[in-house]
Amino acid sequence: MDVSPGELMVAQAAREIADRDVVFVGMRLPLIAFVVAKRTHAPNAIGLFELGVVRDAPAPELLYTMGDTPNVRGAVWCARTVDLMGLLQQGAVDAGFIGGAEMDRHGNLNTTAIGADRAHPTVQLPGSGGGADIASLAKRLIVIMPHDKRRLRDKVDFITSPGDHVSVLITTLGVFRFVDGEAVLASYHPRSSVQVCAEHTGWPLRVAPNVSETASPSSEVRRIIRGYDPDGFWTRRGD
Amino acid sequence: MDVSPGELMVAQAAREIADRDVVFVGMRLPLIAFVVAKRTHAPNAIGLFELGVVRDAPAPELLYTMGDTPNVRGAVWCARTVDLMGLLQQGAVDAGFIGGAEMDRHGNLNTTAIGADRAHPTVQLPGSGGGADIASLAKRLIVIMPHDKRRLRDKVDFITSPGDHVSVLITTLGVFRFVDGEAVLASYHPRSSVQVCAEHTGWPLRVAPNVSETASPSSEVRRIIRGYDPDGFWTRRGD
Amino acid sequence: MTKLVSLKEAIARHVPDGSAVALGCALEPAIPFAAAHELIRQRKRDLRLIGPISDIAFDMLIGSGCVAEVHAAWVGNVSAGLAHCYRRAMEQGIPRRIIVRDHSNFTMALSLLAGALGAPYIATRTLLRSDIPRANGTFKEATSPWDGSKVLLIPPLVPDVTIIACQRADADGNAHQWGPWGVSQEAALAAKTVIVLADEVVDRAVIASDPNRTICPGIKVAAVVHVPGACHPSPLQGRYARDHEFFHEYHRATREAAGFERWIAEWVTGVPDHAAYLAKLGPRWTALRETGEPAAEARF
Amino acid sequence: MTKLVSLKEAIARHVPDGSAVALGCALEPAIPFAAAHELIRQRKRDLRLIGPISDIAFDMLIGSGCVAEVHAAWVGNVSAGLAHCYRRAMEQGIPRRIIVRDHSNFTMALSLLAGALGAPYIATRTLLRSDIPRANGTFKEATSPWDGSKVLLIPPLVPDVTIIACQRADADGNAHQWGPWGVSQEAALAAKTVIVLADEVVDRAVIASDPNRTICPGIKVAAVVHVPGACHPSPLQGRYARDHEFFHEYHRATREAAGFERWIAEWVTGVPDHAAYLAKLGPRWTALRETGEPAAEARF
Repeated sequence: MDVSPGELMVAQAAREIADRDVVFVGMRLPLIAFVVAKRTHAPNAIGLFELGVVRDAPAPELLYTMGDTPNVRGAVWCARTVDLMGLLQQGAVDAGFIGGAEMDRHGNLNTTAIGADRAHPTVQLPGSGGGADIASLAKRLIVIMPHDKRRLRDKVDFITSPGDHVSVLITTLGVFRFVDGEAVLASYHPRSSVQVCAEHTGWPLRVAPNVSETASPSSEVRRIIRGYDPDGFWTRRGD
Repeated sequence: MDVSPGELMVAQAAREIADRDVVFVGMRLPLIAFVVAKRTHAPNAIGLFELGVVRDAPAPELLYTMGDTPNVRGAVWCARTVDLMGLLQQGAVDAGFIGGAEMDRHGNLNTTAIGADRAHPTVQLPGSGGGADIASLAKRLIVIMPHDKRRLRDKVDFITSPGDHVSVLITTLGVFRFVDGEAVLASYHPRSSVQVCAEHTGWPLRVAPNVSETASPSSEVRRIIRGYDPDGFWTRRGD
Repeated sequence: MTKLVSLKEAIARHVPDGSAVALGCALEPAIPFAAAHELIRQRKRDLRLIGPISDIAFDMLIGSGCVAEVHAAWVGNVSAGLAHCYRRAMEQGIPRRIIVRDHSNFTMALSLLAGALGAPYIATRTLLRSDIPRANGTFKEATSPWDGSKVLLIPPLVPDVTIIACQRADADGNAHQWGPWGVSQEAALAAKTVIVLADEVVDRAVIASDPNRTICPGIKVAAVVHVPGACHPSPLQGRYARDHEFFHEYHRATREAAGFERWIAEWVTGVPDHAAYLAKLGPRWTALRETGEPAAEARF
Repeated sequence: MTKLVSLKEAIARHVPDGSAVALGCALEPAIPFAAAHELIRQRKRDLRLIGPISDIAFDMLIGSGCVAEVHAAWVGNVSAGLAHCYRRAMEQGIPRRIIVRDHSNFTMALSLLAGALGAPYIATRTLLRSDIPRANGTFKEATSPWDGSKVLLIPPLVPDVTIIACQRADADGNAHQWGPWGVSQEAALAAKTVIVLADEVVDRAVIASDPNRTICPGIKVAAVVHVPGACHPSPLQGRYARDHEFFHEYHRATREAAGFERWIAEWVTGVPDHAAYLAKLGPRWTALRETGEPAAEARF
């Protein structure tokens, strides 16, 4: 079974969306997770895009950014950023997706800069976008990022997005849940293992008693993913 | 020459609008003053209506409220109240019109309630609307009201709209300018006089050294007023 | 899942006694009078009304004894003058005493905006020398930490339910409104729930063809009611004009409490629903219909 | 009085060196790249850029040495990854050091909203546990006088000039924009002045036929420029799609400073104006054109 890490992450992310959830979608993999969830177990989920788009049905074609014209055509609301952020601050948003360059064991994410001095960074990252708002204000936060010792660090240089509301971290190797504010490995992906996850994690790994292999996407889910991203632009990147 | 007090007040109010002014128009007589100004000396004035309408040309027919459908048709901007109030708070509004039930000699207006106890008023008035905002935030305030001893009072029971920015008070009997924050009679209308104004003013009248008779509206202005309000709904009320 | 219900059902289910109800938030136009009438028919009590101007809608509700509290910038009859029921309530406690939270239009807009933003408060410089803040009682004076100047802090207003009237909505509650919005969008987004009165119920595809016209998304909406002519005697852009004379008749008829009761018995409690109200208006209603001018094409 | 001028004139007259310039405020779509290019051609210096996302527009301006300061939530290449010029400037001071005022999208929106409202500040609960407030340096922590909770106060951002791109505008600057607005309206209303790049210049009557589409009123606008295709490679709803590959090519070409210089020489300083740029794109540009689907009729 040829499933890419991107596809595994998308399938797991889709499971995190409940039916009727109001979700801040974000770009890249989460976008496809929203498509999968809508077409399988969460037909009534609503997607919010922070530039001001609200959709009750995913755009029919692959998006490269949330502002692509097909994401606006057929939206039920075309609003202002502040309207959607207002709903978020009210507590009306169930879940939000974000990515990160680095994360600590408490779920704090850095997408701003690597290095101790913000004015003279070693690596300048793009920044928060709406990530820090979603992390601060959504009921639960779903984080997707590559699994790498230099990314899952004991301490991050800059807290862009605080980890308080992180409910799950989905990596290229496994899935973490947060117990008492700390990341605990809940499952490892096929071809990964607890051992592999431990080797690539920058903090002493905590493992759930019932740790197991991450469920592989069903053939239906794989079909949806590949139908939506046929060239694997987002789901087979860097494979 | 048969000119009603309403027509005199409208003509005087129109003179207070300079070309290119951005004006919070308000209802009743100011609405017609805006029409007169636009069609005579201030063709580039812009009218803001607090429910969210911006017009560079007056509505072609008589309005009873600013929300009448002809006031929206042909507007250049249909916005939200908060957008226009925001421009006002920025200092982007040159002038605004308001009416009042009572005013003191410092230009403070009461449109809320008569009586010492707000919870048990002698006379409940409708309230501020946007008047208190216009009074607080417009560069200059143009007030139009009936001239009456019980209305031009030494002290008002409730300051709805503070008088700091009042530039002119136009009454049924005369025109006051504000000198060092105090009302000074600048002109008396035809058929009125300094004496008549003094008798109907609730504070000791101050009179400008160069007090004179208010200029009567030209025949052109009279024609515009009567063309716009042919039945005199606003301009010949209570005559 | 359709949210389409009758007006009777929507009001019965979503507006319990004591609710904080925002309505008339577009100021003079698009006032959902049909909903105000249904609140009166169902003898709702202790409502806390929220709205900047409301024309005579609040006056009717006050006169009918439905209201405990009013948050408003202005309560009256825009083209005719004072609001007689509001006066009787405030001056004489007839039919009951009400509490008034005075606002200006800007503080009303900022309160609802703070609610829509989920913001703890918004600072403003309006009303600093007005007595309104004292009468309102919910604002706080403060000092700007930037320049030490005096500011007024406006806390959020969160209606239990906002009732809006619009030209068209789909069965999910995605609502298109055009013409001036006043504070309608803030009131809808700030509210715990929204009732939409749609002049026309349309397919979702009509809404999705022009998502910029959506004033309120379905996720906020509990009930969608198909009520043609819901705003009479106020206007609805492109659909019907204001019935000025109706406002003036109301003004003359309601000077005394007995006259108000006769008026309500004739126009509200004496008719079973809004369709019957429009039928009673007869040709007078038909004469108000407008078709407007088409908006220039926009393609998505 | 017409405000119609050429892009060259608009930028020369209304964007002096050192200006605080907001652009790209609809986030990914409707970014006025034509204006960014003209700023580069005119070798503007010490600009203070304001915008939430900006895709590669800010990166180009930074790489060209036009920028002293950036107020942004995100600076990168949305579909391709990091922004190389921004990295070089921050990491190595090439071509110059810049000051960054970090924001989130919400604080950017609130800053511009406070500017649009003329509000002294707006309180929020976002970012309370983030390092962004410290890095931004303009917010203040405070305690809510209602419940004693910690809040963040966001002061207004007032751009000297906001540049917006839209589908159509009249010669007075009344501008219709449809599709997502992001923070464009707040940025326009907050600004001291606005430059409008219109895909189409239309008669005032077209604007007035649908005043709800107006994103920015003429009273705020200093210059209206007719620039078809002004947003390429970003999209403009109903007019043209995003040129994804162009963003990816830019990403690959600008990894090194020398590559960036070649790219700018080819696509910006090497073409006299935006019409020449579109001509250089040739059939690639034509292939992006979209006509979209018509919005359902609305009548006023």
